[in-house]
Amino acid sequence: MTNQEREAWQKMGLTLAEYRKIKELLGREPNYLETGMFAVMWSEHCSYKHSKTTLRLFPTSGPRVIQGPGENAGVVDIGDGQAVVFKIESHNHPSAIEPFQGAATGVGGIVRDVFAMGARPVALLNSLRFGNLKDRRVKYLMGGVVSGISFYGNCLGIPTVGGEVFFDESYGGNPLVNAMCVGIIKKDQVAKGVAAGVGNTVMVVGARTGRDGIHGATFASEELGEQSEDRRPAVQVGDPFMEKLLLEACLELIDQGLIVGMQDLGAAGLTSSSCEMASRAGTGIELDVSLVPRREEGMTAYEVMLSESQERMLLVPKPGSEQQVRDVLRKWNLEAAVIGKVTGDGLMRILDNGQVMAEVPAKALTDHAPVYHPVMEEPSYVSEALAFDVASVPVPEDLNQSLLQLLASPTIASKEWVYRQYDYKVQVNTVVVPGSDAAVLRLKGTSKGLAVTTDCNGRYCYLDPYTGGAIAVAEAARNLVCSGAEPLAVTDCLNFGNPEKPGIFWQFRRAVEGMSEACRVLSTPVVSGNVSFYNETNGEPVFPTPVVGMVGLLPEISKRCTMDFKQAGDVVVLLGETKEEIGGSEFLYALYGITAGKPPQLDLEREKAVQSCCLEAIWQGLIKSAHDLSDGGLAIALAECAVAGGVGAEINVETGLADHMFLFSESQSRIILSLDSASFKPLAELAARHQVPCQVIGVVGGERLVIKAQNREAKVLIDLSLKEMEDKWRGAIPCLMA
Amino acid sequence: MKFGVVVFPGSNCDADVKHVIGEVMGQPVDFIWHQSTSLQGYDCIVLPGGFSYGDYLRTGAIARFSPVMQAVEGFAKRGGLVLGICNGFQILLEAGLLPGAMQPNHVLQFRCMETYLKVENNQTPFTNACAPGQVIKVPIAHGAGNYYADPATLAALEDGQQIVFRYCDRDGEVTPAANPNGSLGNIAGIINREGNVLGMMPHPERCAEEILGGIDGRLIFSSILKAWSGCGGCACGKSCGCREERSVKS
Amino acid sequence: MYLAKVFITLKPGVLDPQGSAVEKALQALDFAGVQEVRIGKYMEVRLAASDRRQAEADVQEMCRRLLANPVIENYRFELVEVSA
Amino acid sequence: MYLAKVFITLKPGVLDPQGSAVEKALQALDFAGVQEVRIGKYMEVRLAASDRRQAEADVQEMCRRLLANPVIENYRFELVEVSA
Ligand SMILES: Nc1ncnc2c1ncn2[C@@H]1O[C@H](COP(=O)(O)OP(=O)(O)O)[C@@H](O)[C@H]1O
Ligand SMILES: [Mg+2]
Repeated sequence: MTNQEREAWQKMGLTLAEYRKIKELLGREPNYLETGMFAVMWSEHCSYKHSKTTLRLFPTSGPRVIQGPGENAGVVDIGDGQAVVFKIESHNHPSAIEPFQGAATGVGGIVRDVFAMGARPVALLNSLRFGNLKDRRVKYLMGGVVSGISFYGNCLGIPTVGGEVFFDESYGGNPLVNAMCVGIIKKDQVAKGVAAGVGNTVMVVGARTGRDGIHGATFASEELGEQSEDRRPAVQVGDPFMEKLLLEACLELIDQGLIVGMQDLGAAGLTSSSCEMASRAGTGIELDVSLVPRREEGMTAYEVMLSESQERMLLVPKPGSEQQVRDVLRKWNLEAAVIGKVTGDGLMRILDNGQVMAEVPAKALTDHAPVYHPVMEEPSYVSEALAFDVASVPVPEDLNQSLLQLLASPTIASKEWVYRQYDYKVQVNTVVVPGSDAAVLRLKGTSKGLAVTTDCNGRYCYLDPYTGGAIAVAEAARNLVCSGAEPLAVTDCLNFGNPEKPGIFWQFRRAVEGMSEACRVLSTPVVSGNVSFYNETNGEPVFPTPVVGMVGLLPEISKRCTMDFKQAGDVVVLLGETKEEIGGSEFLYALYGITAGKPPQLDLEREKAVQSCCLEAIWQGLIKSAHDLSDGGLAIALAECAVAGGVGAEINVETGLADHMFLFSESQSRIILSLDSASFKPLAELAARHQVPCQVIGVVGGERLVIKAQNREAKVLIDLSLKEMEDKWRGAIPCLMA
Repeated sequence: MKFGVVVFPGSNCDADVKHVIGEVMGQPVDFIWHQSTSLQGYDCIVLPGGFSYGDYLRTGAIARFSPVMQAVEGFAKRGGLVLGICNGFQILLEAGLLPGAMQPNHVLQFRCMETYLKVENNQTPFTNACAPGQVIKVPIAHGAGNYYADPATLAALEDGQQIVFRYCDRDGEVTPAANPNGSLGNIAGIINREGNVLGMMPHPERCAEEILGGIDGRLIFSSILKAWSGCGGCACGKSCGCREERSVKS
Repeated sequence: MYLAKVFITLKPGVLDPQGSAVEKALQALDFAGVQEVRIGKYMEVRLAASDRRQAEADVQEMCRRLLANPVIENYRFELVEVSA
Repeated sequence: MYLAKVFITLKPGVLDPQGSAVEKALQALDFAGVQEVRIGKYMEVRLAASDRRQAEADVQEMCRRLLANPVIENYRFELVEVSA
């Protein structure tokens, strides 16, 4: 091996063992382009080499699942001949470098995954993590990310209806930007990313190919001097207008039945889309890079194959329909080029003006990628953090002040600053707009609705990844249930540090185990997802953050429920029970800067019972408002119900817990309901049947939130006006971002 | 009454408008592709919201050169009713069918929110179902709704009662705090002098059904129907309150 | 081949919210000397034309019809000959 | 008092969707000679500074820290002295 060759594969990120394996698979040395193709396909991002075996733990099937993991997006049956298609994906690293374009192209990528399945995208969500908003750079990142999402999603005309934003120093240098897209499709029109039918043509459509995003850190070679590095922007710029045209054109192609297979060009561009399509179909593809429309002159085969230019799709049209495909694309002012054909030899054969530049088995790039079983070990911080004695935390003297402080904590504060920049009403389906537990969309032409949410508490996962992972699933499901939806299925985005570190891999494995168990018990299989590793700054990892995106179905949208208190005189009921669980809470973090203690525990059977009880009660029409308890516990949830409804409440409870425990404990499996007092009896019966604690804790009314507790003596813990609470809660983020 | 909803590349409220006119108002309605050159047979043309041509350069700047816009101009000249919503309003400005120009919101951010509008002129074919000074709740969603016109143009708009909607608070007070985008004089919608071309930034099609939280937007569509039926198939006409001297549809 | 460098600026008197925001941001970054910022567009248009006169006429027309909005913007341009 | 004329342009190779859209629009308007359009920003910054050197250093710093996005944009500027 010459030094120069070693340089190439090493700089492309392959290990010696991997390079040897390539030689073995090919029975010869790979050439330069082939090495590049292996390097991107065997990268963590494309091959899932460190996560594959762990991901097998997820339950992925169920009576409604039409398509589980392995395609561009998951597909779930929602009846009446319709299916819902969804997936979540990360764009963390690009967003850390260029927040606006990074986030924008993240939206573009996930939307393409959904319409590649033939589905019309009907909703977007985004799950975001940033550091401390007092930091200039963090502010810049958040501003850029939000406006990038707004720019791209709004232009496409897909409502951005939900998501979450969580703040912690661990995300300071490495924000998390996860975008989720939900689409609707006729069940019998699901498209697949397959290059089937030997002899069929292969077309690339949409944007021209430029030197965007060719792995910046790859290498210099004879063909690529310093000058070309210059010409090679690592940051991709998104063109949402082009994407909108592409979306409409692709859906029209599917509608007209012109397509055998379709796949977006995402990470690793033409290389990954072509070999994945061939590999899924058990075929090969021969393509000539000289036929690919270019944006720039003098591009090499390597550059064309690895370019990550956005807004492109790869199509295999039905034989003889090439002209019709061209016509549809022309209607939308888009280019389409035949670049090759499907072959029966299972090989990826890349030509440049007829000359063979690369020839490798498609499956060598995909199925034969290495699989690693990383070492795992519980990190030393865990036992120390879990041993933290929460009793050592002083009880705040002024609980009103504590509540106001929590309301102003960015993780809890209103996210209106974010979502008022998103068009969440386009398509006229958004029945419950951002701000409630889950967004609800109507399905036009039916009486049904969809509820969507994303959730994850990275702090819990840091302290106890198994429980944290399970809670992420449980909380997402609880959010859907509170809106009146039956949870259907999950898409997940697993954001972790470097998996080659045993401590990180332990976090990863434990989190997936916890999520899997929760998915099993709650009957919400995983149908799609994404893994993002190496989220670290100077060796410091982000909190383990397995984001759960979940979709639920409302059989009768008229029975939907929201979190806001509706009417004075209604009784306030707590489902579930409050325990001494303040470890890992927002209370400890926001008031004392403490990230320690045992996070709340999760009894999945209890969780399931609480959810079933709540959902039945909603469907029976007993409930006027429902809100799940999460960050900040009971007091925060009550404040949110009151502020949202513009009406106060008086709460009066007997409890054996310390005041701050009672108010701010984050015990799981709890929901606050409000209902007409006449409905309480049937609710109590339901709860008894489900063996769920169900207790009247107060009455809706007035313009204040008053919380009284009776333990040894009767005392008023909280007495605040709605206005005071609302000002803090609404004003916090705008003030920090100003 | 037959409606046409123009589809430009990048329009994204076209289907919403069609849904409301067809399903909610129960009227015949077609999409009209931006390449069309004839609007024969239509009684009202809607330019919907969205990001025509990506709104690159300036909002509406490229769309106004679409072949259909010549037809829209002719249609308007003959007295046909033209309603531009959001991006449609921006296109009408760029095309010179309405005076003034749109700039980015003064907050320099997109704004999606509910707004209250004061109906300043209910004597138009688009507002005749509203009471004088009525306050209606209609959502906005735009990044460039900051209306500008030079002082002379503005004075002429005021004089001609061409300012149809202004942003106001819940009680109908037109205040700076109620202005979501920096628009001159809180202007949310204007009409041409002839009274048959209306541009508005808020989206009436997004609040025409109870399930979406409000039905004030229906007033705009029912006004159009009233205007049309009130004068026997002619879009001008005395009964709808628009100007008498207006040229009659040929 | 010609390269037209086109400058689009807001007319005097038309408010420039973006310019004001940048102005404030610069002042906040301790550029105390900053008095005013106005933001316009700068475009580079490469075009083939039979001669300079034709190129000039073309660019003039482009500005008038599309590149600038006469209600709020002014334009000017410079033309240089470049190799194709 | 100085007036800085600042030009912000996209780095070569960086996609310019806006420029391409305008390019196509111009071609459709029968400006057949148009080959390429790239769109950037043009800013005029008025600033007080003790002398030219200082003004230049200030503007340089403004571009670096705020006016341009170094990941995708280049900048250059011209400085002229103007009366206050
Ligand atoms: N954490 C996960 N859970 C379940 N499925 C996953 C997960 N990560 C990835 N997948 C599945 O693996 C496949 C490949 O993922 P990815 O490379 O992100 O897709 P794409 O190439 O469409 O961007 C997809 O079908 C995806 O749904
Ligand atoms: Mg994909």
